[in-house]
Amino acid sequence: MNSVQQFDPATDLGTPGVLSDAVVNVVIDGIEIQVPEGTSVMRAAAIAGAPVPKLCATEQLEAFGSCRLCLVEIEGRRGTPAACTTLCEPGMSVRTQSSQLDRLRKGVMELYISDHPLDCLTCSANGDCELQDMAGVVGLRTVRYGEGDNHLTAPTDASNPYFSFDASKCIVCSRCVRACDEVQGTFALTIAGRGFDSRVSPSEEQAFFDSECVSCGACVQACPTATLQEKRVIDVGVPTRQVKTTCAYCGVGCSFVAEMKGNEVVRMVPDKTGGANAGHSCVKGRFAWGYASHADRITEPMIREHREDSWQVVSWEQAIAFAAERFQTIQRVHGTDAIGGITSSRCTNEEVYVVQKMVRAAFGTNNVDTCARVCHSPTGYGLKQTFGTSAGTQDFASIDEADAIMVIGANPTDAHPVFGSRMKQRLRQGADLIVIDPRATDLVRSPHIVAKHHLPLMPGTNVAVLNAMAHVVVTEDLVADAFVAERCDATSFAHWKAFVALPENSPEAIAELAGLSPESIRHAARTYASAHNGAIYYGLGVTEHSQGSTMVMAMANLAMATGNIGRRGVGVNPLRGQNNVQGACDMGSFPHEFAGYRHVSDDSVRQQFADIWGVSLREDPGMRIPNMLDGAIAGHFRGLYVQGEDIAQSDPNTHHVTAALQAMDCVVVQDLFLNETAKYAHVFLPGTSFLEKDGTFTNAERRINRVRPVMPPRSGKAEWQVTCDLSAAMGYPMDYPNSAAIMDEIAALTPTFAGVSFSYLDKVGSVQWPCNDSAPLGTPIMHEQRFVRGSGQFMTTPYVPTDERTTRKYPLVLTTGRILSQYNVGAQTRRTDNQRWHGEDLLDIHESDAQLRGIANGDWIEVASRAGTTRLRARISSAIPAGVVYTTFHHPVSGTNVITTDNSDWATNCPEYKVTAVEVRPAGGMSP
Amino acid sequence: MSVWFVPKDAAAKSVGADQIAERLIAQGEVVIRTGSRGLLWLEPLVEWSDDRYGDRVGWCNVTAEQCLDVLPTSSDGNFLGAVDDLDYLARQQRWIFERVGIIDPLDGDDFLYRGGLAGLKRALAMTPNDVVEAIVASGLRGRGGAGFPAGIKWRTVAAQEPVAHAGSGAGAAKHKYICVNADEGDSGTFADRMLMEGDPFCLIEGMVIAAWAVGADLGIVYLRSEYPDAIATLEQALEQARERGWLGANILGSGFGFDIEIRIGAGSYVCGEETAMLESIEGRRGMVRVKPPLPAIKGLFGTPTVINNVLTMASVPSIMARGPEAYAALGHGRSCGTQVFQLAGNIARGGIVETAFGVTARALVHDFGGGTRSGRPVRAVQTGGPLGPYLAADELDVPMAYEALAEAGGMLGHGGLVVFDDTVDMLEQARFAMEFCAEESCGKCTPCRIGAVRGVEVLERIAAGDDAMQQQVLLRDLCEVMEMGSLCAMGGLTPKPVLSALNTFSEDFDRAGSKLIVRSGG
Amino acid sequence: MTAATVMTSHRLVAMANQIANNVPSREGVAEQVAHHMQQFWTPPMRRELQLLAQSEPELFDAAVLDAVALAPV
Amino acid sequence: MTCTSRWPVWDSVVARQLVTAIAERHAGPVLMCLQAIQGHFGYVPEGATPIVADVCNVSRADVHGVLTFYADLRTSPPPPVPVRLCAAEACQAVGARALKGQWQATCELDAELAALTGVDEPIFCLGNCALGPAAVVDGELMGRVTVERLRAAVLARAEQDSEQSV
Repeated sequence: MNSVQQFDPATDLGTPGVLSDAVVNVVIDGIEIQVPEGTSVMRAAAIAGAPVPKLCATEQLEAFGSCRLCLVEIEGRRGTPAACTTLCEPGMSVRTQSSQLDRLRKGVMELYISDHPLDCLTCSANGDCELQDMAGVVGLRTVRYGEGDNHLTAPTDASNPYFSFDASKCIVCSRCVRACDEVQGTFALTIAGRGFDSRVSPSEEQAFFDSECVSCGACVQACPTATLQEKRVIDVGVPTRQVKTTCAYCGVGCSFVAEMKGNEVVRMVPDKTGGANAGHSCVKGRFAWGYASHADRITEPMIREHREDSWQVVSWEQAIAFAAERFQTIQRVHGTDAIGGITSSRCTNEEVYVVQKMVRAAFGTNNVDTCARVCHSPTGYGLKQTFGTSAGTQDFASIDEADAIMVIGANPTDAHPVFGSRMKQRLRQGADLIVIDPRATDLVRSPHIVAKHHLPLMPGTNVAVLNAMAHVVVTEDLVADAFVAERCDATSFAHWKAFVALPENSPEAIAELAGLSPESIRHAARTYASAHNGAIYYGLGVTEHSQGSTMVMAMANLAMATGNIGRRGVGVNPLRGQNNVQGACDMGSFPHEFAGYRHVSDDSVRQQFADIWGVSLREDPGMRIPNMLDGAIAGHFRGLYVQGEDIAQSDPNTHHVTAALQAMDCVVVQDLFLNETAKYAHVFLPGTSFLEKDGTFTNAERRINRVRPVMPPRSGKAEWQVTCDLSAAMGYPMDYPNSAAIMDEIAALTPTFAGVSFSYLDKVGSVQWPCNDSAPLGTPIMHEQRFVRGSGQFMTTPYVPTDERTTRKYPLVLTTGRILSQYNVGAQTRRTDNQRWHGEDLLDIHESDAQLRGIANGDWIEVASRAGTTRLRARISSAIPAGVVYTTFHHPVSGTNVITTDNSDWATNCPEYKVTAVEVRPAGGMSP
Repeated sequence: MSVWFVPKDAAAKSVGADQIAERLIAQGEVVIRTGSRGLLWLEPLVEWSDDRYGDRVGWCNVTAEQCLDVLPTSSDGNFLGAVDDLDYLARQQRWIFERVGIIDPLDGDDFLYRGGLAGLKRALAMTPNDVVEAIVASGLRGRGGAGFPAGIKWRTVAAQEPVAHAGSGAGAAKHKYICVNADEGDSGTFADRMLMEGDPFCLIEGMVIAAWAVGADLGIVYLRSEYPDAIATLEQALEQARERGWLGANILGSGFGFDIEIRIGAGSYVCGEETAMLESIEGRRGMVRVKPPLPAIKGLFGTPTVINNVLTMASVPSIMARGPEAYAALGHGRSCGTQVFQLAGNIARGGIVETAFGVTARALVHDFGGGTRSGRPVRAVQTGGPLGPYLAADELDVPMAYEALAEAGGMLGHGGLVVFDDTVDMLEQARFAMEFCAEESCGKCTPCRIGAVRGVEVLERIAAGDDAMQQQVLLRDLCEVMEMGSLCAMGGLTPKPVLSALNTFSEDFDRAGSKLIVRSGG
Repeated sequence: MTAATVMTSHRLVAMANQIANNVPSREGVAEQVAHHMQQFWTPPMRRELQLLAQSEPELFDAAVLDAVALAPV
Repeated sequence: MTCTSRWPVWDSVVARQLVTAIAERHAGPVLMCLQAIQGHFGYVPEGATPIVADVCNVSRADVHGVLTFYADLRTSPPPPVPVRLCAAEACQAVGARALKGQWQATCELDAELAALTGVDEPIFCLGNCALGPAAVVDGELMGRVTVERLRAAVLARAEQDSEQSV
């Protein structure tokens, strides 16, 4: 582990790198150097080893030219231009040091220090302050100005739970403002006033907490002084060592540097070399990691005979033996297939791999499923059918070249904020945006972003709308004929074309059903189809429907028909909800597939696994989660190992789930906290937080990132070790010296992972699968030359409405989503100060629907569906159409899943979370 | 039919021109409101002719009382005789201001009668490229202060393809812009204002020619809010120009389309700097942009943009009408053509003097200007606005031209000269220069943002006699940092008045401490 | 059959009918349904469906009945 | 003498109409919107920023940055008859500093006058540099200003206002 790198000018080259084929030769302090055309003198000088002093410049932001420390002399030019804003020109000869430059830089620094507290020794940034460093670099020794106007008494704003803003230390370099604008894209900060009165202002000079700030931390990251600083650093002091690791929240998979003091995390700093995030972060990854040391953490194994009993703390050995004995008993009495396991998308690839291996090899059944069942299983199904691979086609960076971006059923600025920011950057450059979503999400209209088309369709009509768009493409001659002819299967295309061309698939035919105007569908289709590069990004608003798999195929069809596959700027891309959804699926967590999406019935594949695992394996698919739950209620499924997942809260129709759990003889829960599912458990095995894990996560762009332990497991055992112990106790030992060895086994058994190992990842940082002999550096873009399945397969996509219908009794459609500050069922984020932004789930309701029911903003209301009833407070919102209500599901008390139904995707059983017919009425007596 | 001509120029109004016009109208007289002749010390200067286009005689410093019952007559003490024959006017070479003060600024027929649109018609008969080359050949340089050759700038813009507004999606309209900088913020300058109030069609004509030459479709005049009369006049002129087909989709039947809108400033001197002006037009804080990219390549809303000052643009019609060679033949060295000098401050005969470059400052201050208004000796003349240096009374033989003046340590700026008599305290003027910079700094770069405030403090210490010599050293160091280190001319040129005061009028600094300076402004 | 098994059995019926309704092509629906169940259903689920198809055919989409006949367990 | 404000009271609906009309027609409309609001209401009230931000699709911070940058834009109601004296060099050369001192002294002695005119905010150059000292009284430019002329102009304007408001 390295010691913390305090600010080192050489590591930040000052201005962003430039991609250019043309190169320019310049001479800097006598050193000849070649740089890409468009490179700044500052960057060239840093590369040449002659770094120029700087304060307002950082390679994360466009050159700004305000601090004037980076002045240089250029032969044949008058004056002393700023190195950051001057571009290298052929033959240019630059001097970075001279007595004049010394004088000027010292003079500039003297001005800075004349309005800065002289408290370096007691300053929280002592040793980590660019101003301090630069004062040293320019050799400032005295400040001659004496007492004068200053900002030394400017107040500190400590309103944000995670960082404070000490205005007295601000040097008005605007790095925070620019980071908020350029990187995050929220525009929450500005400089207010002008001249000497210039000051950083969150919104209208409000406290940070009350402003438009979304706490992404970009401003804190950008600040060169102690002005914007993590409260942890102020409290604890500067860190002493650092470990690079990967965030465990959403599917973006941001790389972070955990900055440590001993075994205590001081702060998490986004890693600018991170392949997914390039130095950016959001409020969750950057700040909301305190749950890992929350008092609610359970760190000792516990068992109980009956779920009515109280928990009994036991040793690891006792807990493992107890669980193994129960599982074995069940299998003896009820058969091999009476138990199963669920893997978690929150765990590492290695942890997931050993769980599915335990189920298949030790339990002897294929009853293993993963929580991706309830989110992105249709993605796996749909993309495999059409393209041949159960994964998104692009890397995140690809969006930089998209010209039309179609976002369907996703809310990236809340759910995938770091990618959302990158998308916004591209949109601000002028890409067209199409949003297909019942709600007017942030992307539809937010500062400096406006969707060209927003199709606020009725929940449940996705397939109809996509078919109508396809109808426009084929009937208005927008098909990319050459691409289709060269790359796709002709027969399936012909079938598909004939199908979507049918009059019943025209925009006019489905407009009323979808609640859209035919023109809006036509315009959107034209924008997407006629863009040079059209890219589709989608989320759970696509998959969590009874036609989720059909919709995934419909999008794939549209992309193929318009030639938007196989290069940068295009593609069909799922935004994965959890950090390792992709990985959990890759690792063979599905009951019908081994790692690498190979069917269990494939004899040769099964044989490979059987050989290496040393057991015979079952050739028939096992049970999916809903089948297991149904089986439990039916009485033939009686034991479940649940890895890091809270199915009692996150799966639909809570009554059904809890009844199933209640019916089982042995429920083993491995988690950080005593969650809702643990209420029904007999064995609780303490899990590890991401800060304790050693392994890999695979993000939504197939990027395999290293997760490195920054501290020892609080439970004393790595999670994969616990699984191995249970497996051994069940009679199938798995001996791995470390988790690297697990990855080695994965690589040996999974062609797409063949080139992956911890040592390789440590060398290259991260890699996108497939990574093997034919793609040793990984595969940012898939299907470049040919589709993985050969030729692209068009699938006809009949629109079959859901059984969940609105009626007079249940006239409204409830749909659900996420908010920025909370994550999923909130188990982590609710145990942090993120609670302050979103302390309760609210039901958004359109004004007309509210009026009709006598509901006012903030009223307690009752939401009833065919499955159940819950209570929430109402918020009148114009972001949703009439007839639709919306809520988040971050708080268990809201019981959102009490009201969601058993309906699910026809192909994968992914639950239909996004469509529930409900009625809403004022809840008398519950008002606060 | 006899006609009275009463100026509607803001300066003339500020000393009562409106009341005179009201009186004359009340007495049933025909009154035509014109711009000002530019002989401002004579305002209100009222003229009369027996015909709208006839020769005019005038009366100076007319009061409303003078017109109360009897009309002014040639026997009145303030009778001037034939106005055109006045020495002050007769010695000028009016190209830009040829119609100002003579025509009704909002009467298009007047404009046409006096030669309006001749330049545009000529230009439209030429290829755009030939128009650009004509401007290059004329030697016309930017009148905003920097003196960059206008034709070269136009050439750059002409070579660009039109571009959609930055951030707009596929299919957005593509543009090039003509931006006119009418943010005339320098103290001692008022020529832009008088041109816009006195002959707004001239500016419009110049912009249309520029648009034709470079292929622009939209024009913007960024006009300071301190000039409400100019705003109103130009707005009406634009309206009329559209009605007459001088603007719009098909200008003079040529098929060429161009239109102009006005954007009004909001009280920021820095917005006179071209990139800060672009930011302000785009509705943002008027912060200076870094260059490159040059506005000619990536200017307003990211499109190729010609930015010229009002006087630059208003020079164009007469250059096209009278020929670039004739224009280039005027002037001094590389300073071609005429400049509209503005005599201001403590001066006996303040006003507009348009003449070829090369006239000396002395000729302007003494021959035209008649020395100080107070009658006391001239002590200092500030050229080039608040960022320009102070010349001493014995430094005025310098020819007024870009290079010659710069060599002498002066600055042409926007052509204004502000005269001070011997009661001026040059230490206080130096302090004010810093104070002005502190007031108007956009705050982006450190030397200007902090340096100006420190400059005020250092000068106050010098004035108070605190450690005066050390503070003078510090002041010089600070001036070097501001001059060499600032992002734009605001901070970069503020040392000019300060150091010229310190160097040329050191006695005011050396006797500092003997009296306390009262701060002006708040 | 217990109430619980009736409920889960009915769910199997619903799932099978839903698959028949949603498989991509309207031609060869039974084959597609059979293939799908082969790929994703456990043998006991398929067996149970078979029993149900015999005992309560009226609950089923015709294509499902064909599929069951096509793919004996 | 009472002087009723001639500015309408704040009305967010009117404000939204004003700025919507601008935003629909002009690129980069934020500054124009703020100017329009001030033109209508006399100043930019607190509630204006969110409206401008929303209509122009920028952040409130963006609007606030603009609002606080420009000296013209004010966030409190103007005095009934604002007086601004030119503080730039050309007017300094003809006694602007002394005039300012005299004017302040006059206002200190005359509470009514002070209430009418508010505090003088310096303005740099009114383009009347040959006829200084210059001042602007409620938008009307004056040249060769003296304290007496200023005072008379202020009172005349106040008189006019009170007549109009009756």
